[in-house]
Amino acid sequence: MSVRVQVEDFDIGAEVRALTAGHADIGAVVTFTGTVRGESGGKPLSRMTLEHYPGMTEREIARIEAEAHTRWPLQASLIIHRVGTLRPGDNIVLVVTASAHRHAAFAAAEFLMDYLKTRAPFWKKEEDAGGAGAWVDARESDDHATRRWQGATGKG
Amino acid sequence: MSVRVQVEDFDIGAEVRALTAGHADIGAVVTFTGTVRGESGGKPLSRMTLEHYPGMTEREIARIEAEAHTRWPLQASLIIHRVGTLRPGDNIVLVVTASAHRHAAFAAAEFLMDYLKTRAPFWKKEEDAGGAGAWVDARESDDHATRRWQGATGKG
Amino acid sequence: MSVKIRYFAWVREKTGKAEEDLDLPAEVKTGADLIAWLKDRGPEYAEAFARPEVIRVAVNQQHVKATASLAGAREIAFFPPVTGG
Amino acid sequence: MSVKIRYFAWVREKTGKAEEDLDLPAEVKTGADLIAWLKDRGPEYAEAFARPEVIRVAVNQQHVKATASLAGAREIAFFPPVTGG
Repeated sequence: MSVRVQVEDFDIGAEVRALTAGHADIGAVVTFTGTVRGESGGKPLSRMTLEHYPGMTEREIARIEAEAHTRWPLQASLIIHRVGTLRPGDNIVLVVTASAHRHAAFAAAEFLMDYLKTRAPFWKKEEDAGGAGAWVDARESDDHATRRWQGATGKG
Repeated sequence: MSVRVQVEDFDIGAEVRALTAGHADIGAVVTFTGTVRGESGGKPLSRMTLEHYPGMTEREIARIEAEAHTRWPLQASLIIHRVGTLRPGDNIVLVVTASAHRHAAFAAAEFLMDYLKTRAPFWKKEEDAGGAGAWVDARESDDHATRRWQGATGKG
Repeated sequence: MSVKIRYFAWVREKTGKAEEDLDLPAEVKTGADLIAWLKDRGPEYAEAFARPEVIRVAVNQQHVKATASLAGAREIAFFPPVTGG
Repeated sequence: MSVKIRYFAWVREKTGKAEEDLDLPAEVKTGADLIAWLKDRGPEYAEAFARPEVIRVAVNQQHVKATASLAGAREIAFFPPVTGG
């Protein structure tokens, strides 16, 4: 299990290789990469800034990651979340889950992303071409996505 | 949309970069990598050989990929399946799906994997340490996984 | 008319060949008919097709049921259930 | 007793500060009490906490309800709903 909050970009291939090296018991690796889209609410986006709560963010993500390991049989997992100023096309977040079987790896990655969207203390401020900035509102649909895991039966 | 059946290994990071380059409308990229496990049915595995049906395999995968694009709003997708002799830890298959939103990317990747397991003409022969080889039987659970997509409502 | 017959995985191993061109008699109208006809060609075919219920059929590189017509077939393939991914 | 109060995102921008150490009066027992008390400290606080129902509270770096007790709090944070990923 590993959690990193960092300004630097990441390389998916290198992260997966490092995470799975030496494991002969992994059959399935799922990665999710969130990237900055070039528009927001129909308007062009020039850049965004991600703020976090140092200390709490890492702890909150580690808690969620540990919960994923109790729900699904995972051999390894990794969560990287970038902070600072990002531009369209840039990577924001990487989630990697590795399991013997694909359904566990898929379910755990989706679970982690749903929770990252709704529980981990990150805030996005978007800037349009004119430099006007606006904080992103939380999405109702993300809260719904997270709630579907509450009461879920565990092993998937 | 892209389909490759090849002997060579692949690099997840490089494939994702090539697939998403120049797209400002992608917000979510999901990859699935299937790898060779070091044991099969409780016995150590020394290597496996993947056979395919040249022509039909590529066509069948392309058909499944096109169906994924009709079910979910995908900006891009890629499927690479290796053939030939592979050893524990080696990559077997890569599925990449890219969408504006994460649920579509997750659902499409899982759909593609379920179909690759049950419809694409590949056959695995496993060899144990003594060199004894056995063809892998189809798994009932994989057929179940595929059937759940039949009659699914489309946009996920 | 000559048709290309292809075998994969353990069907290929048991028949001892990857493909062959065969002239099919008129009474062979379906995949199941073809399997029954092939089984008479020799012990290696009889063994390869000993359990026809597990054999999958593709005609012109498309999955079909064993009961589907072979009319228009240029290439017919027999193989076990697939195990990719 | 002095407690560290931290503000994030637009709460930070509106209060004009990322954090401060404050001595809380005894009648401030919950996050909601603290919000009400902060609103009296000046117009920038009044604006930051104009809609207390959208403000999230963390005590000692754990999410809590606004009605939860602040007993034992060394660090209290106020922020909007999170928007990560």
